[in-house]
Amino acid sequence: MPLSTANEILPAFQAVPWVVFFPLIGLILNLLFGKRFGEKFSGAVASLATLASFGVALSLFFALQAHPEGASVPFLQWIQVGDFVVNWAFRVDTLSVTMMLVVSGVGLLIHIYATGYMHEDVRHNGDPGRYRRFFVYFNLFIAMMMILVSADNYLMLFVGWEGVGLCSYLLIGFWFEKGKDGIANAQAAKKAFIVNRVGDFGLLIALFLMFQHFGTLEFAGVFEQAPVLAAATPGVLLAMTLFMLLGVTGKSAQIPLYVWLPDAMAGPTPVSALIHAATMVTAGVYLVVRSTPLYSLVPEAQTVVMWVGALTAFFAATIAIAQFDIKRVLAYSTISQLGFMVAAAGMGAGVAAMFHLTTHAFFKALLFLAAGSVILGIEAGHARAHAHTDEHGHDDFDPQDMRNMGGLKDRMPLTFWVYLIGALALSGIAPLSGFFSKDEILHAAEKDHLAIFWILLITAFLTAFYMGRQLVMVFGGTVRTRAAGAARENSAIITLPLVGLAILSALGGLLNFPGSWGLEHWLEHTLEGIQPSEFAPLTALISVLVALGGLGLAYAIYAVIQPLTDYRQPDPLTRLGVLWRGMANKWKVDELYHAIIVRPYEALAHFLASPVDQGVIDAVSGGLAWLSVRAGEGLRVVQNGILRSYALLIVLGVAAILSYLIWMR
Amino acid sequence: MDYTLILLTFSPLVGFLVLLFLKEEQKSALRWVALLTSLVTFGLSLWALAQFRMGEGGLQLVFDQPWFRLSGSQITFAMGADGLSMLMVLLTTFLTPLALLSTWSAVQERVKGFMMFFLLLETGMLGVFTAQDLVLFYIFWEFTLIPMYFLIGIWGGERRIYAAVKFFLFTMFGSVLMLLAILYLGLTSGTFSLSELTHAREAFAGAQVWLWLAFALAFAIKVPMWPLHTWLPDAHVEAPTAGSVILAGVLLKMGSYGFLRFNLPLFPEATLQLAPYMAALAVVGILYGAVVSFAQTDVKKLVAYSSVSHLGFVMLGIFALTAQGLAGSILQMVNHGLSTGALFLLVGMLYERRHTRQMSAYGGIWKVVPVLGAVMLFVSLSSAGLPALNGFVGEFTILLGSFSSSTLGSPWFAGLGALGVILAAVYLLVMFERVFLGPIKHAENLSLKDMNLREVLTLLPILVVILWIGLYPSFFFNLMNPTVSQLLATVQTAAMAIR
Amino acid sequence: MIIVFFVLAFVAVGCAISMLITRNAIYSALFLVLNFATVAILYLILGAPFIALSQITVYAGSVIVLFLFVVMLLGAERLPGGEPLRWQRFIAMALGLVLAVNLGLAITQQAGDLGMLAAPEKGFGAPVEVGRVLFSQYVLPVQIVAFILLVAVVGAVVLSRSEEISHRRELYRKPEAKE
Amino acid sequence: MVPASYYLILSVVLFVLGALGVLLRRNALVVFMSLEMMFNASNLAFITFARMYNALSAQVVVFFVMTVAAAEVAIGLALMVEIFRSKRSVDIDQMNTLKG
Repeated sequence: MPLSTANEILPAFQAVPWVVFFPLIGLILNLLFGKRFGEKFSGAVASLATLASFGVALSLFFALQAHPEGASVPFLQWIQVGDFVVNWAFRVDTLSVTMMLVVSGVGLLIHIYATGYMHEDVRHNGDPGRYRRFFVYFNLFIAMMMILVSADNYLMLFVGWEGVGLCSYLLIGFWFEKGKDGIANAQAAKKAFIVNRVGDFGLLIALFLMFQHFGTLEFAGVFEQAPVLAAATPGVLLAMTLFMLLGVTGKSAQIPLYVWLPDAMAGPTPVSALIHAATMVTAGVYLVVRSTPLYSLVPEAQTVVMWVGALTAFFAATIAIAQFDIKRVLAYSTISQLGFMVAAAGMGAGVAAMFHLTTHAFFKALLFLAAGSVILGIEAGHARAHAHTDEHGHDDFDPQDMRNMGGLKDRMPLTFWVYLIGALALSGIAPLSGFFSKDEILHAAEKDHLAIFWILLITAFLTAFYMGRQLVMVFGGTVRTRAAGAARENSAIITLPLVGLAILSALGGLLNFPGSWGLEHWLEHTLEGIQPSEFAPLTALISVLVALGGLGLAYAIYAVIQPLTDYRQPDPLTRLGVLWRGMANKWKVDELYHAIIVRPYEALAHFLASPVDQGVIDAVSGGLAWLSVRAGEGLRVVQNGILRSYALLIVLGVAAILSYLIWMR
Repeated sequence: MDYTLILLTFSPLVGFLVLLFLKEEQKSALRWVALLTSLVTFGLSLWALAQFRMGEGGLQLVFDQPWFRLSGSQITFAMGADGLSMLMVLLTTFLTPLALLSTWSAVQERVKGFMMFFLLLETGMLGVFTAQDLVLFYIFWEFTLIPMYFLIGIWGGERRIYAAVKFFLFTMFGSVLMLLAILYLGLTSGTFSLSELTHAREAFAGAQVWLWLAFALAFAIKVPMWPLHTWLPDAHVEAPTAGSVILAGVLLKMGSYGFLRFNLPLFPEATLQLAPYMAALAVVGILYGAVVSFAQTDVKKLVAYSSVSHLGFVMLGIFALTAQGLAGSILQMVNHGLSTGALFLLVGMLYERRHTRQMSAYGGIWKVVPVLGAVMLFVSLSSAGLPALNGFVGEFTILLGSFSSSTLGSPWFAGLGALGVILAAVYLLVMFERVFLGPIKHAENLSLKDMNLREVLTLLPILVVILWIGLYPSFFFNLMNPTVSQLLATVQTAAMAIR
Repeated sequence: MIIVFFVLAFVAVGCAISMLITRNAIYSALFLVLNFATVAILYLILGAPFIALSQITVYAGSVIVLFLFVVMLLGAERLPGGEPLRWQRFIAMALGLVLAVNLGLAITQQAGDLGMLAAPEKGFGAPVEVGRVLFSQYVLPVQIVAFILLVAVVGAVVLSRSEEISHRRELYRKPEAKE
Repeated sequence: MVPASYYLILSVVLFVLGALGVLLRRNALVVFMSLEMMFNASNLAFITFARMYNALSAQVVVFFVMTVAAAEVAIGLALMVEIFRSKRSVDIDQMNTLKG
């Protein structure tokens, strides 16, 4: 991997720190003046900051056209102790700039959307003062994500890695006093952070191993020395990559650490779209792709990565089928799609993974934002419907429950159409973007890993099925609640970004269109030795047929065989019995973790705190104190207070010493 | 002869003398005099820093006068500072004014005594960090005990007497053995001067392990290392806020400082021999402190146990005996002083508002006190080791250093220690959730006041330094790197010679 | 000469024993005066006229007078009740015996022959000589002792003004600590 | 011509008698007197040594002892008066407030 030295960096590349600084400036402006100048200012500053960041990314993109080998841009010395040196240095290459473009591009659209969405949301939740805070967090997220993707070494990547985790924590718990019992949101946030920390632990260990064996954490240095290590002690490299995988499973919500992502939907919808669908959760995929030089040296690790991804994809898809919360379906779908990407990265198909990452960012952001639009519509409808009928309404009305919807196609047409585009793209229907990217992954699997291919194919079927189910339940059929009946289309500030994302979702396939392979040639400069992609018409045909089958089956069940007419009506799939209950209860994984990790830990903590710490350890010192008190009590008899006795003892002592001196010497 | 350090160390006593002539009733005058004195001391420490030559590892600003003789052994009045001392001095002078500022509303009774003890304490602490003679060190070491004893015992909470006596006895117990070791060293070598003793190590090489243990016991109690930590929660919970800040921020560092200053250079062979055991205890401390913190219901106790965990990191780094481990430890000493000091300040602010430290009495108050909540979150995250804040830099370098340490010989120490990073997030976030997140459960919390200007001023400097260390720790590393490499060279050459 | 010594020694020891035994404090004081006087004569014989005279004036003169004053002032000639520590008597006497025997043995056996004490040289121990030593070699201790005496005077005065002391004590009593 | 050891033995006897007085008597004032006698005994030894070695310093020491003893008596008696005021007795056995 060619690395320019410091003195010959292109001026255009020198601008790279600004992808981080612009959001930071926006954040500081909002912190200082946001309260004074109000909502419009906050939203505008945050969006403009992201736009500026996007602009810098674009300029880097164009600069890279001429010099695709990229550069490492040092900025500041960070830590230097002994032989350990880490700098704040930025990496400009095709891979990092791709990520920057995705993050700032999608981020920009979501920022714009959020200016409208949060306006409603803060009023709906009764604290308009938090509008500014939202955009502070959002800009912080963009900054951290930029640090992550622009890092030149693993430690700086780790900074961004944990930084986005922090933003995720803050934004999931944005309405920290809301949720079930008022605490559910806060708990979801905490869960996300802690589960991510478990993953980060793995990444940390991987970093330690790297430093131990390579003496550096810089990408270039690590990748350069990796083959030597692989030849000498492949076990170490295996451990390193597997520990890194633990980090990936945390951030990218893979088995076994995926449990935080569904709960993370407690955050406002733009958060779900930006952080928990489009960008942050793909950081793990980015890490694996970035570390391809390491993974390609240990096939065992690749196998593990692949299987983790494939199993997660399948497992999450089964759960998605049985969810009623519109955002939860999308959350499990996200986990599943991340599984696709991780599997692709594990197979060494880095381009396919990045391709799917990009298209997924488009269509999943679109789906989430559209879902947000639906939720806003239902909320507004609920308010409208109950304003002039009865004042109180039923308080447990859930605007995110798909059973409460239905027939929104006519009431929110624009949202419907963009949602349809997103859903079809996700299902992999040609010629939308998802088709191309998913097809590449399937094709890569078909070549070498047939088992994986079948799992992913089944998953693709399930994906199409649950998206079809969702489309029918939300937009099709009959109106099941008054709220749904009173829903209206949202304002332009909310729908415009949807249209933008819909266009991207539809045309995203052009990025790596078969034949031109734009993305592949672009990433070639960074990822060495990638196998040339090829378009396999048969695989494509199979996958489209499978997707159509899934959609068709969903339509058949939910629209034709047993159309939903009432929100109390059970799901037709309940007839599956145990299987349904398992899927609906998320296979009880949360409960399992609670029983085998959380509970024992709490018990251990209380055991150590009370019987052990206060009882045993403190008792030792307490016992010593007790002994000396006892001894004192025994000896106090001597201190009878009578002066003459003391004098007697003194004389006794004198006599004894004298006798010793005179007789014994 | 350089008088800078003398001036610095004893400058709080000037304020002490002024306080003597003020009346108990002149509360604000008493407070201002104490605060200004500590600020002057801080200024003097900056002046010392300005004279300090960064690139050198040895002692600077040395003041060395023969003092008196004890059975033919020379005791010198020797003071000096290297990178390590300098950092600790700066930490002390930095935290003291902030701690004093926090007492503005918290201490209303016997203000005069409080301020006087506080200034005495500062002199004691500065003396500990600059003394370069064993006897002088011991005098300052014991000297810090007395003001702290009274600070806890007079201005403390309900069980203050118990806590103060426990604090005193625990520390005293260790110090007595240290005194024996100091006497042995001095009387066998004919000098108590640290630098001369370091050069004349052969004289007591035979008794190294025992001497090492005697010193280590005193320091380990002070740190405190598991299982000698039980005085700490009591002392912290009962101490007044400012006392807790100084106790956690500086007094605990005297323990780890002692290891670095005495155990390592004086007994390098014994250090090498015993390092794995100490590291094992440190790891137990990291995990144990974190787990026990989680079970606490009292915020202050939680923070106190978290100190056990954090100081475990420091000890692990020291006994890794690598450049990264040592430098990380020193930085982590500073970090812990800042983060935990700030946490105690915040807990003190909560306590002033609600007069309880039970987490169950709070809940959801971020809505009421947004600034306090944000600062608390910031400091908690720094304590939990979030990258780009100070805690991460320290913990990461420590773990990095101990992971590949040849002295420890196994990555397990660091591997298990790294689990502490997860557990720290667990207990701190649980604490934050119980106190600040969720719905408001108690009506009296609805009228809590947010931080006022004085409180913001108390914490702002700490927050700035937290961010500074997190983003650009080079200044701190550059300050200590020469000292660290010198220390490391001492240990390594001694080890070579013995082998 | 030796006869004079034995007579004086006999009187001194007799007075000491009498002081011990008599139950009246006044008698004790008087026996003590006698004892001091005999010892003063011994000092004279030993060539210490200055000390002998000091002994008479300081001890027999003022100290014992002070004792007598106090005894009479307090009316503490006799104490009511018997000896509560009867067992201590025997131990004390035994110990006394042990001490005496030990010291006596040390002087007679172990120190060897200490020789005879002849009549002193002329002028030895004269006030002039003592004064010269006192104010040249020991001038600093003299100052210190003078200071001690001053302190004693002040102390005695302060101690006797008891009302005022208790008043000030009230003033200094610290308020109870909070909580 | 008297052997030096005779004086010393006399000094020992007086000293031991003084000590016995301290141990046996309950009257605090008599205890005090016994103390004075012990001083006196040791002074005698000093004077004897002064004579033996022709050393005036020993006499000077005796002078100091006497001075300090005088000071001590002044303070001691003042204390005694003070104690008597609160205790209404000079019985040394009743001054046992410091009982452990």
